[in-house]
Amino acid sequence: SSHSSNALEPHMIYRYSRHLLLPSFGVQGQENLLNASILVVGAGGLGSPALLYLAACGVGRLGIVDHDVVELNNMHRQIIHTEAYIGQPKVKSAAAACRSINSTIQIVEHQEALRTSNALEILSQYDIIVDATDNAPSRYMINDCCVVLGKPLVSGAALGLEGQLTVYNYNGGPCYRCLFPTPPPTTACQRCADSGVLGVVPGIIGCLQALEAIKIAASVGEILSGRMLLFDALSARIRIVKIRGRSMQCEACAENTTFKQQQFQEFDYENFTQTPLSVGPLRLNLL
Amino acid sequence: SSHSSNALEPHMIYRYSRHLLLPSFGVQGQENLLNASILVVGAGGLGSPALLYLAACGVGRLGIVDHDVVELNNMHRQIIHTEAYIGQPKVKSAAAACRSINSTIQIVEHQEALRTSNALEILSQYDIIVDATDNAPSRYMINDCCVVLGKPLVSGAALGLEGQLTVYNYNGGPCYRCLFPTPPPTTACQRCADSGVLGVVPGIIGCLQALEAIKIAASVGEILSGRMLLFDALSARIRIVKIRGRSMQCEACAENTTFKQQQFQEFDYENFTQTPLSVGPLRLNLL
Amino acid sequence: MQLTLEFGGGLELLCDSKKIHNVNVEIQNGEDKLTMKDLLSWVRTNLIKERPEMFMKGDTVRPGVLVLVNDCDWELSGQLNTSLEEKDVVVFISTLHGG
Amino acid sequence: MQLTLEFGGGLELLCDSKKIHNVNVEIQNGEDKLTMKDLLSWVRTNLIKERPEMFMKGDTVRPGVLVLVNDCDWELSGQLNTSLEEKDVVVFISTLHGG
Ligand SMILES: [Zn+2]
Ligand SMILES: [Zn+2]
Repeated sequence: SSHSSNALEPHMIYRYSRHLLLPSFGVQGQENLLNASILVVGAGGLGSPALLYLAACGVGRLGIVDHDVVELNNMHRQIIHTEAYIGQPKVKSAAAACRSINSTIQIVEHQEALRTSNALEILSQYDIIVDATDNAPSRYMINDCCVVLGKPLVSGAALGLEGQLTVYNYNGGPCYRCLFPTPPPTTACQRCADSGVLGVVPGIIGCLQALEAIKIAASVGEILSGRMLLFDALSARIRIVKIRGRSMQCEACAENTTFKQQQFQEFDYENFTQTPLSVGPLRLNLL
Repeated sequence: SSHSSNALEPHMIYRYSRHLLLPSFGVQGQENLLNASILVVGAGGLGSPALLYLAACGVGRLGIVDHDVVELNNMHRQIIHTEAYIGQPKVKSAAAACRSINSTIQIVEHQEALRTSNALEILSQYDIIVDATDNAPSRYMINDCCVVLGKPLVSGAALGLEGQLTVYNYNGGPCYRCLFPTPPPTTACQRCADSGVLGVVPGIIGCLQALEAIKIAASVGEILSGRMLLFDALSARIRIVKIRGRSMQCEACAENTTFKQQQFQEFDYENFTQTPLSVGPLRLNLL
Repeated sequence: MQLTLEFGGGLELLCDSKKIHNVNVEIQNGEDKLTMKDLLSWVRTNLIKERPEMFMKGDTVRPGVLVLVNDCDWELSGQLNTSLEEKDVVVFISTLHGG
Repeated sequence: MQLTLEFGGGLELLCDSKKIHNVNVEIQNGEDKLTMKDLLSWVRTNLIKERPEMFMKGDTVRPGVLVLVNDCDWELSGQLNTSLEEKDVVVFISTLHGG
């Protein structure tokens, strides 16, 4: 990280007092947060609560990447955006919301689609990456970029009435490609726009993503690495399962891999997954 | 409920399209939500995300009870409030936030402390009650009022790095007093102001409260009744445990109980728990 | 052998939208144990009602499906060679990409 | 008898802030089983380092403490009379009131 260390000023002691009182978090945890930088990719269903809680808790520098604009059909789940921002860039809307709840941290707006051409430059400015995107090629691209740059990746997903969460590339743990070396068939990659999603489900997963990012940034607790949380909203059941470790055959993260910055920049994620990195809003074909 | 039925107007079809697409939710689930009324008691750490997601998802009438004002040391977790509202009533701030994300639902402000003298009148106006308070006497009082009125109660709590969640008085299931007939010693009832709380922990529990309230309102899924969710943020562990059913000895909900509206109004919850129902902000005694 | 099979992440749509299946799988004549390879073929025949290519590819699950035996990734227990025991819980879950 | 004991909701503060305790509890001479009543007295003697009144009241747990044996409320298994078995997991958790 490129920051200088922040000591706790009196207004910060007051703002973060409930954190400072926690024996297992305390002054050191809060100072670590204030000195940390976190990037959230996607200011949608997962990104909304993740960004709000990361801003509120006092992450020193919080980046937001998104190329989309706020639409009315986002509002059922993307609670960071207000109706007044419909038609405006999500990054602008989300940044304004974060600033309104915490004017003392730095918010960085990256109003562009994340691509192999800009990902290295953007991600390299942050300590921790939160994947709050909604499609398979972005998930592979963000994973590979995190592996190449050596950044922990807090990965969440939600669809329908289910959610999933884990932390990749953390402290020798597996990366996304260790688990999913081959992309799924495109017919298995449904988007919220196609299949629907109950709004509060990405809300829960996004909050859990913020928690894991906070724990990594503050250096507290046991990180959800090598484990995956599976959430079923309809039955109110949650499993936390043990997943494989780093794969010696992983094309991205194995020790002897030839996959470096240049290979990353030349990799065609859309062709690999047979899915475009970003899609315009679909027309509704309903009722 | 006293509402007339809402049919889905075109702007609602667009706004809630991601819900309508869900086979296990669909048009019926959304219409049920639009015809439901939910009261959230407490616009603090739990109430913040619960209110935002309940407003976003399209609950027809959403009530907020709170007597407090927004303070800077709330901001690390009470993400519904912006710095601009510091010093103003939480109800006013929360209502404005809910309206800004969904102008099409009815938001009702109850800017007062909930007491035995007003609880029956306020709670009776709603189908479902969400307990997002922060002290033992309120929890007993809200429980008893829900039992007397026959309302399901979605109960969440968070302190330090832990959270708890269950639904009381639902469909023959246990009430709060079935589990806790005798109040704990006051030394065991710590508040966030005394012991601290990691901001995102009530965030996660509050989202889960919104989910259970939505499931009850929409009549979908298996409700977390007779079960309790125990969340440990530091170790990223979640247990969902089986708890006792309704107690035949319960003073509040047993079939032959004499505890009715009049007994409720005369019950002294502060004396019962040896704890005041509401406390002013504590002075910080830190560092 | 009594097993609990669970399908999630959309895979339940391939078996009548039912997520939890309590099943009794017989060990085949001449075999002394039931492996995940046997179970996959049993599931393919007895539970998958449509689009089997969304569940399997070749003799294993399709890319993007996680298999968990008693809450543990089957990569850790020998994948197709994992031996199953009475009352084991096997979860098949498709990875999600939405947000 | 090998047991896993877990303390939560603040009760861990009574035993060195350690939440999970893997313990070996001997069945007393003359007894043929270990009950929750025996375990409580063992915990009181061996694990609780301070403020025992925050853990017990009389011969049971204090009001506001939930006891779970293998993720199930001990009210459903006979409370103090619950018999424990090898490798059981017993959770003691204090109810929270904060928000
Ligand atoms: Zn890898
Ligand atoms: Zn009761």
